[in-house]
Amino acid sequence: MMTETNEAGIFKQVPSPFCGVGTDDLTIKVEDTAIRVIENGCAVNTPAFEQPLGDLKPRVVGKKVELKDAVDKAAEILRSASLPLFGGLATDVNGMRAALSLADKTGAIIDNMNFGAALRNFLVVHDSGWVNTTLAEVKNRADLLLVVGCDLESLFPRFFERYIWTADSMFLDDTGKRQVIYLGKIPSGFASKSPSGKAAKVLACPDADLPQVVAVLRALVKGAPLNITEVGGISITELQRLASQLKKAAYGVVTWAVSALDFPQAELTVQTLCEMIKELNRSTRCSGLPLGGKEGDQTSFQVSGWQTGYPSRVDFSAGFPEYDPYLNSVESRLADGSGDALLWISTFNVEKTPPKTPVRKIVVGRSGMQFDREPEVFIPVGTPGIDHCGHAYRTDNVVAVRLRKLRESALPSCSEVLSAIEQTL
Amino acid sequence: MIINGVMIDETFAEAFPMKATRVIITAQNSRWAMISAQAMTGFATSVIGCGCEAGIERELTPFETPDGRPGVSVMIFATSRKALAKQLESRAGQCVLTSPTSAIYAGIEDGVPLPLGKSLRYFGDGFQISKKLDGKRYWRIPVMDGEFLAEETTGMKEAVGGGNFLILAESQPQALAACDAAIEIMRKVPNVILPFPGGVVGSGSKVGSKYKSLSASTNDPFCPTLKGKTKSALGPEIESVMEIVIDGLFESAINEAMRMGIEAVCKLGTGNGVRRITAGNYGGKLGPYHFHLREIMA
Amino acid sequence: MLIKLTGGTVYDPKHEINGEVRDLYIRDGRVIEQPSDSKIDQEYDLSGKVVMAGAIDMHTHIGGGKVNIARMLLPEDHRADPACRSELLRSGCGNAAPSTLTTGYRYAEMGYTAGFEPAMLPINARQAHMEMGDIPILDKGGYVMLGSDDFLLRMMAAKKDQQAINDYVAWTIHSAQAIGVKVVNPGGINAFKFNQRTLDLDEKCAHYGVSPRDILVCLATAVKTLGVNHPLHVHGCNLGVPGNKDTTLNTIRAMDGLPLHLTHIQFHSYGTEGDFKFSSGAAEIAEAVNRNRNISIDVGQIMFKQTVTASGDNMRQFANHHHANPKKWVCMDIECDAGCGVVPFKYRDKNFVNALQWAIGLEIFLLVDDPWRIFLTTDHPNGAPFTSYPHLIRLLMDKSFRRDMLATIHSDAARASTLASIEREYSLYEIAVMTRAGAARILGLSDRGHLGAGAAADITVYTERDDKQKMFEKPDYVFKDGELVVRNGEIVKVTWGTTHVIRPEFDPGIEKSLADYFDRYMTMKLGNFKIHDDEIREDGRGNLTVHPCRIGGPA
Amino acid sequence: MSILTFTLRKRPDQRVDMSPLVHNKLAGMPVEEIRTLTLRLGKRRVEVDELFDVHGDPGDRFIIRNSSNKLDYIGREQESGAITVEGDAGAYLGMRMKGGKITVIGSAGIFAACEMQDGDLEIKGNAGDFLGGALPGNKQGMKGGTVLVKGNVGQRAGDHMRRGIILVEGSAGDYCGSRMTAGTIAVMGDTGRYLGYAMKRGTLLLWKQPNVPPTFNDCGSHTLTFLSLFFASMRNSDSKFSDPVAVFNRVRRYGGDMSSSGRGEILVKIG
Repeated sequence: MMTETNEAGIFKQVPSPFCGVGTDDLTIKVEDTAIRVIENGCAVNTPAFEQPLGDLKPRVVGKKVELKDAVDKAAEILRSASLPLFGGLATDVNGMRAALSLADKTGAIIDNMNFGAALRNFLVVHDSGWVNTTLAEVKNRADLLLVVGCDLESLFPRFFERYIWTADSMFLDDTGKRQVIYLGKIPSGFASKSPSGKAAKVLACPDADLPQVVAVLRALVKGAPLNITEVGGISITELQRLASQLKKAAYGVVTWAVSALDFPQAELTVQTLCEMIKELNRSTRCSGLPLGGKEGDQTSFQVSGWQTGYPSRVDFSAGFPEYDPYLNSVESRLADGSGDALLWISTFNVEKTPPKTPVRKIVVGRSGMQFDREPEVFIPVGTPGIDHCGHAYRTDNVVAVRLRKLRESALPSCSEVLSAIEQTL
Repeated sequence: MIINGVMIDETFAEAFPMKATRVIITAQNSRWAMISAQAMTGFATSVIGCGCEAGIERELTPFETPDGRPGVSVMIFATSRKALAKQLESRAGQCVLTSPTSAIYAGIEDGVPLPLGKSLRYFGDGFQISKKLDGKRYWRIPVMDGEFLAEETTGMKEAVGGGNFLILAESQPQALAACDAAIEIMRKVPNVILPFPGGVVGSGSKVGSKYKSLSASTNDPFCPTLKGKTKSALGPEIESVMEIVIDGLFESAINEAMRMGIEAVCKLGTGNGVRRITAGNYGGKLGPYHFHLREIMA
Repeated sequence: MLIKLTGGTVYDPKHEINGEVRDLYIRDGRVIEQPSDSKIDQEYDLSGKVVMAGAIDMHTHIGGGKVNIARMLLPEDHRADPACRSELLRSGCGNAAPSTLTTGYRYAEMGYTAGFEPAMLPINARQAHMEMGDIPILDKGGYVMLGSDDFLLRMMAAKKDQQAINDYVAWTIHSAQAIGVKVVNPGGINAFKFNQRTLDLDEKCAHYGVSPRDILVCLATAVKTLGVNHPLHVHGCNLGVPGNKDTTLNTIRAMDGLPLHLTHIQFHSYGTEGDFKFSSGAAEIAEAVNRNRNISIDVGQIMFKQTVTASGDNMRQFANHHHANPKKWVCMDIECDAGCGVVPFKYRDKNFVNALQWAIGLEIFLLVDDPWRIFLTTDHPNGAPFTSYPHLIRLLMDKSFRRDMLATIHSDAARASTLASIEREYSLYEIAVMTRAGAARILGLSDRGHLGAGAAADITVYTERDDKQKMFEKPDYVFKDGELVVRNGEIVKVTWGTTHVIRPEFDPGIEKSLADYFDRYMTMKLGNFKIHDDEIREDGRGNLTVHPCRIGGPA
Repeated sequence: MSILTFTLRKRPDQRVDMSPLVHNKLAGMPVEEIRTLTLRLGKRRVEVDELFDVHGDPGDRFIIRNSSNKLDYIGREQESGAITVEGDAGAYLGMRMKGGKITVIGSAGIFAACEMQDGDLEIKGNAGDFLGGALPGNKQGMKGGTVLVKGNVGQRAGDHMRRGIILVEGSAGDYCGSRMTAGTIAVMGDTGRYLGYAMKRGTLLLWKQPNVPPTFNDCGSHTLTFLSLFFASMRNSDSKFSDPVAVFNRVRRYGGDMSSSGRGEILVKIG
């Protein structure tokens, strides 16, 4: 589907599978197989789109082979493994469908490369749920944005431009009047500064104090008495003010990025935030906005969710899906030696190579991927949204974007390769 | 039968089934444990007027109580589980919970559970804490003096109420002295209580009354001042009759208490004005338990 | 290939065939007239067996974001009901929020050949189609949700003419690939975003000054004018609120003859009488349905078990979160489009309210006269998982069984219900109307739900038994588009059904204002929002079947 | 007493689901039949005999010799009897056990005593994270019984704990008592950060002064009668908790977690 193009190979309104926030206003110029983002690029999307094509040919133990030979070899590795591990899982909807089908057939364990972080949200959903919102609601309704524990602009460079300091908003007269408050990490740049120059309020604390800072904030929102004057270097007066602002806001939004909450048991901090949001909704409206969606992770969780009931770390070796968010990680199964083959799927980012491991490796990866140690099988595949059509989820999970094909690279899709392996078994 | 000159009537004390429970009250010291126990067992002489019959069974040493503090064992008797539960709840709530430093535990492990801490916990207004230790649940209820501790439940047993005997003496002081002697020894018997004031009934009753609203009235055959006005059961030598009522967990315990009591009374003998022992007998209609005096003393 | 189904007892209400012994012929996936000369390739002796068209569930939450949220919320639900893989079948999980593959298998194993997702948010329609794309065997379709979307409410507040609204509705049906239009708590989901906590039929959304009545009339008019076969599919105001029967009756009155489908009406049929201030409004509701031929309903029967409620109605779901069991729940506001709320629920037969809800559902089933206007649903999974259907059918067909069950529920609820005095028992013919012919008719599926020549050969064959639950649990054969997919209640072949859609005409000029709206307020470009046909077709399994509109035809 | 011994022949590469090997499932089964039961080993199914040398009589006591930390679900849903694990145990040791006793001579992996209902579980070495916790999605962790750990426990001991007692002679990791609904965790050694995080009710009984979280409020010093009962209930345990020296009833009480419902307590020994 090559729409919105003209003679010069210009594509407009191109959606990105890379940034997670569903950017779909990119203008892209394609010359032969070279891609250039010429409008609305950012630090995340531009290099991801412009990554040059690498090898087109698969390799087996470093030697270029035909696709069929690579597929045969991959099938042989999976067939002979006692417990195959499918890692990475950075692909589009169809790629994930094929991966799950193959995992079901080979009795494998699947684990998305970002699930360790995403788990911090999923454990909250499994346990108590949440009250959340999506990007368009933020854009049109949010009068207060509380950013917890992340430097939003380094993760999502265009977030403020696209959703906060927008020219238009259906329900706010002046988007510049939105209150932006950071709790925890300090913003690295000035994206959070309003167009009129109002800087975001920052209540900074080290990550290690964030669990307690958030707990104190929840206690204050509840009106519980506390006999302390500060926590994590933030005065209780400041947190009390924040609690009042949240209660007064007509449509407060609390956002966090689990990838930035990179400390053990961070789900408890997320849960405390989410319970606080629920409590705020007794009198006003307030919603969470978990940000993530890199490397197709939401896509992988969604597809796995509807096909197995679980987002990731599913073990098919019993003949039915078994979920264990701890034992079924690729990392732990490589560490304890129980996983004896690794199928690594990474179609978006050439940097996301498989972990170091002595087990037999098959890599279905974006063309151009480089390895410290050559895997036994490497099958370069196209990137969804560049080399073939597909679907990817954006961070707020309900919105799937239609990815377009921008060039003819002759690379197979991940889904085609995995289906071929399954056929060969 | 005559023991030491004292006539033992050929009759039986007629007792009836009751439901009973026991609780253990502890406190910082034995004095306060006893104060609480006395309050809990106050106004509990007869089920007819008080809703239950209650009494102190005995004092307990720190080695005998669950929490290692001095304690008192208390028993409560009533006619139904429901009535007993209600009395237990209100007495534990009004007399033990309110008593400083107190705690209350089950005195019977098995049997039908009756709520103890289970109902008292609500006093904690949501701040109460439950703990299960050694298979038993306790409630920690925050109170002004610290923390009130109550076991979740205590056990209820089928029991016997209304064991009794009557001491017929030549004078009031002699009758009372005989009661004192009996009670001193009877208090040592486990599993029984003597629910009346000091263990003694000075005004025994018969069933029914000329007044329709009353279910019991004075036991006129045993009232010495009515000897000439009613069909008296008393000989001319009797000037005062006092009764000792015994409620017990088992028939055997009542038996034992009656035997020891009567023995002590008889030991005083006619020299001390004790002339005759008889028992409250309602013609066998009131209850299935019959304590035959002569069998007991045989 | 020519298949002959010989000597079955056929129930085909569209052709008024009520239990007649007939032979059926199938060629190329279709039922055909008896061919004069061809060789029979396969023959099934169905003598003594009951033959019906494949069943159609016209309201079942089988795809879309809220279902996947329900899945993520309930790992314990999946652990309790794992579905093993086999040579033929993929593994998965069942129960309240089953996996997509298991959904397809279990529906087919009960003789169902189509299921329609009733709450497809325009912005989430892509996901709904992708999830439904992973449901094997069944045909699928979705009703696109409107009524709390800011675009519509802005148009209404600006008093845009009905024609423009019609264009917008048609455009949305196209871009979401839908077969009908649903409205959930009209305006209420939107009002909740402005912190309104209730919205009755004539209350106004504070921001837009528009009432649910306005929205219903506007959308029902659009649906009728556009010739969409399925009447506006309405989840009304005040779901679950005692006394909401009056709202429902007023809603019926408000329509003034416009076609309307009131969904899971059980949840909207409550009075406020009695000690519990909760009573059955079934009799009044059924009477209103009987009287108003423009109204159709499905019931949303509840069953006593663990399930999860998943709804677009986050205003009501937020209010219901106190009943969450287990205690976890999700509410979301979604993209200025709508919202969703997911609350696990355990209906208990000893709970007065739950027990009466159960009785109310059955009362409605039994008091509505015309089986062509009432549909058998549990609002899967909101009232109960769809796997409860055979049990529900038995409750409808067997009054002594019904009474036995009635004796087990909360006694005050049993007394408060008229169920004990209702003698009616559904016949096989009526069941076939309700679950096949009627469902196909109300969706405008001319070639489904019947066994006449030209029909798609979606056919279910049962052995008639006294125990109707057993009968409907395990069909002998199920054919999907002429292929045998189930034998003795087990899948023998996995096929992939089509997606039924409708394409009403509209003035493409509407895209101009939409494009501007998308650019200014949405987070997606208009062009990227629309779902293209190849998105459904490209994986080689999905397909689209476009049904004609009945332009100008009577309702 | 009859003893059935399972001696692990060789440390497996794969994790092994040991849940079939509990008394209630094997009662009355001849040893020969037990040897032929199947166990999951990765995606393979193997007979017990391939993994274990099985000896003795199936009675009320099992011994697992040469055990490995890959043996998961030991004693799962055990109703009675005793299992002794010589060596380490894997994950989910004693999950949902309902009675009897399990003793591990070595250490246990994550989620020991997960959703345990009753009985005694003793770990002589260390226990991993989520001791006494709940499976993801389940709201209730350990619901009864007693767990004794002589060594240290990992993070989130007693997460979602609902009832029962966890005794730790060593130290506890961070988030000890997180999201507890009730029950008692007693720790003689150190405790990490974020003690009692999001705790609703329950008791953390500590010998050493912890880092008291900001959402716990000081409730002062008290002599608590219930502690006498608590220690009395320990008198027969083979642990430091039965040592009369360990007994105390005077504590500093901290109430919280005020960010949650705030009905829990941290009790710290005074003196």
